[in-house]
Amino acid sequence: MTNEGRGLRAEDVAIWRGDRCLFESLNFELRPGQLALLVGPNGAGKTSLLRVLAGLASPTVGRVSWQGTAVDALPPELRGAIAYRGHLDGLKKDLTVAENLHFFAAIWGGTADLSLLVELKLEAQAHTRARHLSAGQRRRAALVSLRVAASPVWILDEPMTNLDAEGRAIVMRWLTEHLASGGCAIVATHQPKDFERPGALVIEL
Amino acid sequence: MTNEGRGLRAEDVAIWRGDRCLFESLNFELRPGQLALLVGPNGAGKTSLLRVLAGLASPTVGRVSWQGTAVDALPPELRGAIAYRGHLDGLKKDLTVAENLHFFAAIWGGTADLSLLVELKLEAQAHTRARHLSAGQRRRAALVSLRVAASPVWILDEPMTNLDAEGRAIVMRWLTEHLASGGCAIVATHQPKDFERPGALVIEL
Amino acid sequence: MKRAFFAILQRDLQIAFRRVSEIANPLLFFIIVASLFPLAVSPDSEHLRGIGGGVLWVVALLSSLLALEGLFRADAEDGSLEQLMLSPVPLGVAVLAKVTAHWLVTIVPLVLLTPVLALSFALPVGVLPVMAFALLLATPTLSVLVALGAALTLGLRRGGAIVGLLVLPLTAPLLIFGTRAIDLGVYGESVAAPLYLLAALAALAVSLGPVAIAAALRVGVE
Amino acid sequence: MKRAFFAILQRDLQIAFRRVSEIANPLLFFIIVASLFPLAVSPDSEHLRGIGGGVLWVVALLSSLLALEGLFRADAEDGSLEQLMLSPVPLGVAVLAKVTAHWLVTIVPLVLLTPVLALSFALPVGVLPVMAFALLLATPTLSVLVALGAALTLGLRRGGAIVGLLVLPLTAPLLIFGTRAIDLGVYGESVAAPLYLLAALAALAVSLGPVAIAAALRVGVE
Amino acid sequence: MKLPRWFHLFGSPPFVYRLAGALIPWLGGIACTLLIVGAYWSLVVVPPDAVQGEVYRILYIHPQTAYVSMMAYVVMAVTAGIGYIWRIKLAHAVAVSAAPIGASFTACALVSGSLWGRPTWGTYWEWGDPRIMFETLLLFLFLSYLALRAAFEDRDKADRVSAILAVVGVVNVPIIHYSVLWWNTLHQGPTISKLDSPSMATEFLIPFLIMMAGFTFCFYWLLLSRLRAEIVERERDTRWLQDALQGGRA
Ligand code: HEM
Ligand SMILES: Nc1ncnc2c1ncn2[C@@H]1O[C@H](COP(=O)(O)OP(=O)(O)OP(=O)(O)O)[C@@H](O)[C@H]1O
Ligand SMILES: Nc1ncnc2c1ncn2[C@@H]1O[C@H](COP(=O)(O)OP(=O)(O)OP(=O)(O)O)[C@@H](O)[C@H]1O
Ligand SMILES: [Mg+2]
Ligand SMILES: [Mg+2]
Repeated sequence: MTNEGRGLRAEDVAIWRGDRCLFESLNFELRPGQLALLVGPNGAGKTSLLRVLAGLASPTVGRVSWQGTAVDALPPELRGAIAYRGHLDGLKKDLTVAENLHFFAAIWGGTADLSLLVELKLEAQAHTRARHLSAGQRRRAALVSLRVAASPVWILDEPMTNLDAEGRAIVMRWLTEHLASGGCAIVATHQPKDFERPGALVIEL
Repeated sequence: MTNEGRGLRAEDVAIWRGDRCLFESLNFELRPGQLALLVGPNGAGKTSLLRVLAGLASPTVGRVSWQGTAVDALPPELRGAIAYRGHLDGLKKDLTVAENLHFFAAIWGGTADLSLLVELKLEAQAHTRARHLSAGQRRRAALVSLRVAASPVWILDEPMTNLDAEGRAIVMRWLTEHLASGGCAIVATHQPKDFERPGALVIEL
Repeated sequence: MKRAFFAILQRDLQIAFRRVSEIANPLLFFIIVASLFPLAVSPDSEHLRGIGGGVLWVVALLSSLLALEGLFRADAEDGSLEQLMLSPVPLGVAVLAKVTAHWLVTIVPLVLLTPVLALSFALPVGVLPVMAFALLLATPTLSVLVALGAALTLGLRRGGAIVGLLVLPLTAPLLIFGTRAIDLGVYGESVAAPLYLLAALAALAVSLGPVAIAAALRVGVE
Repeated sequence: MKRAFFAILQRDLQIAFRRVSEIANPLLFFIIVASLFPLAVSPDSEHLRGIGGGVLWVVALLSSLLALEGLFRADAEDGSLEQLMLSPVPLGVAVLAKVTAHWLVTIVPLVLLTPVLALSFALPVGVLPVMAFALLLATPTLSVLVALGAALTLGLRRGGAIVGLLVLPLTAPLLIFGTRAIDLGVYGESVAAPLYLLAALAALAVSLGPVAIAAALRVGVE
Repeated sequence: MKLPRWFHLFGSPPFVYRLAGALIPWLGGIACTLLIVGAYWSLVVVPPDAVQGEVYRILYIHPQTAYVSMMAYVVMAVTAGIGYIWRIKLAHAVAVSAAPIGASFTACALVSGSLWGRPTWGTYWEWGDPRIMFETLLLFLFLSYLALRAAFEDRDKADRVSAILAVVGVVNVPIIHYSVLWWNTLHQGPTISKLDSPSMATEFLIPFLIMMAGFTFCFYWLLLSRLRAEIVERERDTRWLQDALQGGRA
């Protein structure tokens, strides 16, 4: 049991919103290299759970930890271990794609690798303001931060939204590489088929 | 040729953004009861075209007309003939779902039929602010306006975004009813399979 | 159309009341300014009386401008503006409703607070009705101008500064005639001339403004 | 951490310069107010001299408050605030960078414009350094207070008014000491005492403020 | 609405470009002649005024520039309005060309009026005077029209948005003109405009009118010159323009 508590671990988590309990007694642990799919109807609480897992919100009951420490109080050496891509892009609309990329790099301490834009087919848009991108291009640009940050935990909320077939393939490729290199990921989706993979944990809300 | 020019008609439409031509010489006509699927990779110009069709923007070249009159200068008796659901919800986040519904009804001159919320499984959220809805619930609430408005032309931009299987089924049901009752619709999507239907026009950008 | 007008008016008021700060901030600002000036300036009442009118107008102008950026931007960003454009409601009517809401939210509280101002600036009580009246006449024009500025610059990300450049000079006549009315009132003279003028400008602004604003919005959302 | 601080600072400044209105609006207000008061008030210079200090402070307060609502809201609504929270950068540092940017954008132009003010209020030229100095000392505190208000409002949708109530009275001491410094300067007396006080408040605000603001933000984004 | 054929002709850049090219020398010649003759007449021929002495000679600059500034605004607003309604790019080009010229004339009127105000009213500037205020507003309208345009990256959008501003601002023109009648002001009432019973001696009136005509021609001369430049700017990628420019050089 040496690995116990080494991954992303939810213990007895419950979330209430308004007067309703979205779910309770949720327990799971995500080990390095493991993928979890979070499924459930609209309003089931997937986004709420993911935000709790990322440490952006606290669970009503229970505890979420990464490598044994609570995610909302990570010590300095673990900060940045969790990358979260939610319904929002996190791009500054008034900055160009390249400027946004440089900003991510400065914040996450990486280097701004412009070849990422080529991979995402955004090189022609590098100097376009994020405001002028198409919906799918904006989602692609937001994905860049996952690569820049290189965090071991990926928390993705409907990452395929607005992406075309090629964009979805890129997400799958990056996800596979991430898992192969020992990262773990939890992905909320309404189309679990997109992510089919042997050994994936499926969490139903 | 009595029906000529009776539907939604694009003649020789071209759209330029920045210094790039997204597409040109686009010609089609959408007749009552017909469905058109608009497909193409991210950034191809689907959203731009739909906004032009709705009369929210002008094409760089060409002309779009509904029943023979330009869509951006519809006479009073034709105003409201076109319903558009784009990437944005059009909900006021600080109002509740029911308040938003009542507002749509007042604007479109219909009645606020609360049973629509039941159909969309939003009855429990009727008195929740739109701000607190989940992403999918917000998309559902936005769909309500299609039913309230009862416009003959529906222009939908990736309507399945964020919806669960049940939500997607509702969209398909409403769309089928709309077409059956003589309406026409053009839908941009990255998953044309969702909308497969005999006789649908497919427009590729 | 009447139904739509009131629906939009009601919606905007509801939203303003939900985010109380939108209403409360201008008010608090007003109170602070009104109570600060007599502190900052020598509290000799003859002196204060002379500046009361000026302070009132500057504050009215500033509180209208406070909401300027947001007037159509929120609607543009959440997509409700484009829905409004496609709806059967004439856009000019919708604009009029929105401007009316903005006016009710920013100006009416100011009018109600004029007695506070009068108190702190040692103005004669008799001038209060003139003050209230001048405000009520001048501010519709102000709101329309602010809305026009907001609409003209909706499509713009780079040069919003022009809002100020556009709107502020246009407001100068209002301020000058408004101040004059109050000054005349303070010294007990006839205030009819500047008030007629303000009324004429208001009629002009309210009748033509919404059409121009609607046209600017159509270009702005493209 | 230094890199992150400057990256955030640079980003916020870039955005402010892209939407020039954010910079230009406070400036235009300032110019309008400064040129309007002498119009509205009797243009007798003895009279004007007395209110110059007050006007300066009210405008400084206002231009800071103008940006209040937007300071964190834009970042919260586009999701970049939550990204910042998850990044390795301590949130306090990020807050300090954002507040610094806000300060640079709203206050520095004001300081540069003080000569204009001095001109229109017939202030002695000798008082300009005092004015600039007092502004530079008092405004960091003001910016921190405003940022705290903005952070608190972020969580409270309903209780935004309370924030105004909290923050505005806290600014009163600044205004009073600031005005006093300028008044003393105008009449050629020693201005050290109020300036020391302002400096002490600034030190306190800049050291403790960001931590409190960061805590408020964490609650706000939940 | 069905538009007459000539309307379309005036909407065609090549036609207007050539027409302007043909008119410019004539307008320039007439304007220069009138201004030179008028200047000589008004500065040398007519005697000094009984009351004001030499200062009154501003009479031959100030009303003319003020009048042209208002005319320039009307030209700008009308062409911008036509451009907006019928989507004629060339009309917008005329409006853009008129703006800086109008702004300059407005500035001249303000400066000359202000210089004249010192000896006659005892002050350079009086905020309370409606005519002064609204004429200043006219200057701001020209400037904000230009600033608003400059803020848009997309010329088409700039054209349409700024046209709205130009049209809205036109209400200012009658206000300027009638302000002296509507309020008692420092400013002179209409002197020349009531031609049936002019309150000015013929001796002074003739150079006054010559200068008026001179400045008017001068405005249209500048307008067409700028318009040609504007057309070149807008149509630089088109065949006809390249041919025209080549032809001119050959
Ligand atoms: C800054 C100060 C001034 C401004 C902004 C100004 C503005 C104007 C304007 C806009 C007009 C044209 C009115 C129209 O055509 O409807 C005008 C005309 C005129 N101005 Fe001034 N003016 C100023 C000062 C003066 C002064 C000091 C005098 C002389 C005492 C003066 C004498 C005239 C005369 C005689 C006319 C021609 C009036 C007519 O024939 O209708 N102006 N001015
Ligand atoms: N303040 C509140 N009052 C009442 N209900 C709330 C409040 N905040 C959130 N909720 C409810 O909590 C749920 C939040 O769900 P969440 O966003 O986590 O759903 P989700 O599973 O991500 O759904 P989707 O698939 O639509 O994205 C929704 O049902 C929402 O209505
Ligand atoms: N101002 C601009 N400058 C440069 N390019 C622009 C500008 N505005 C829009 N574009 C480009 O125009 C295209 C707009 O595409 P649009 O939003 O119509 O795409 P879409 O087909 O809807 O894509 P998606 O599937 O991602 O929603 C994008 O490629 C975008 O980069
Ligand atoms: Mg969700
Ligand atoms: Mg799109």
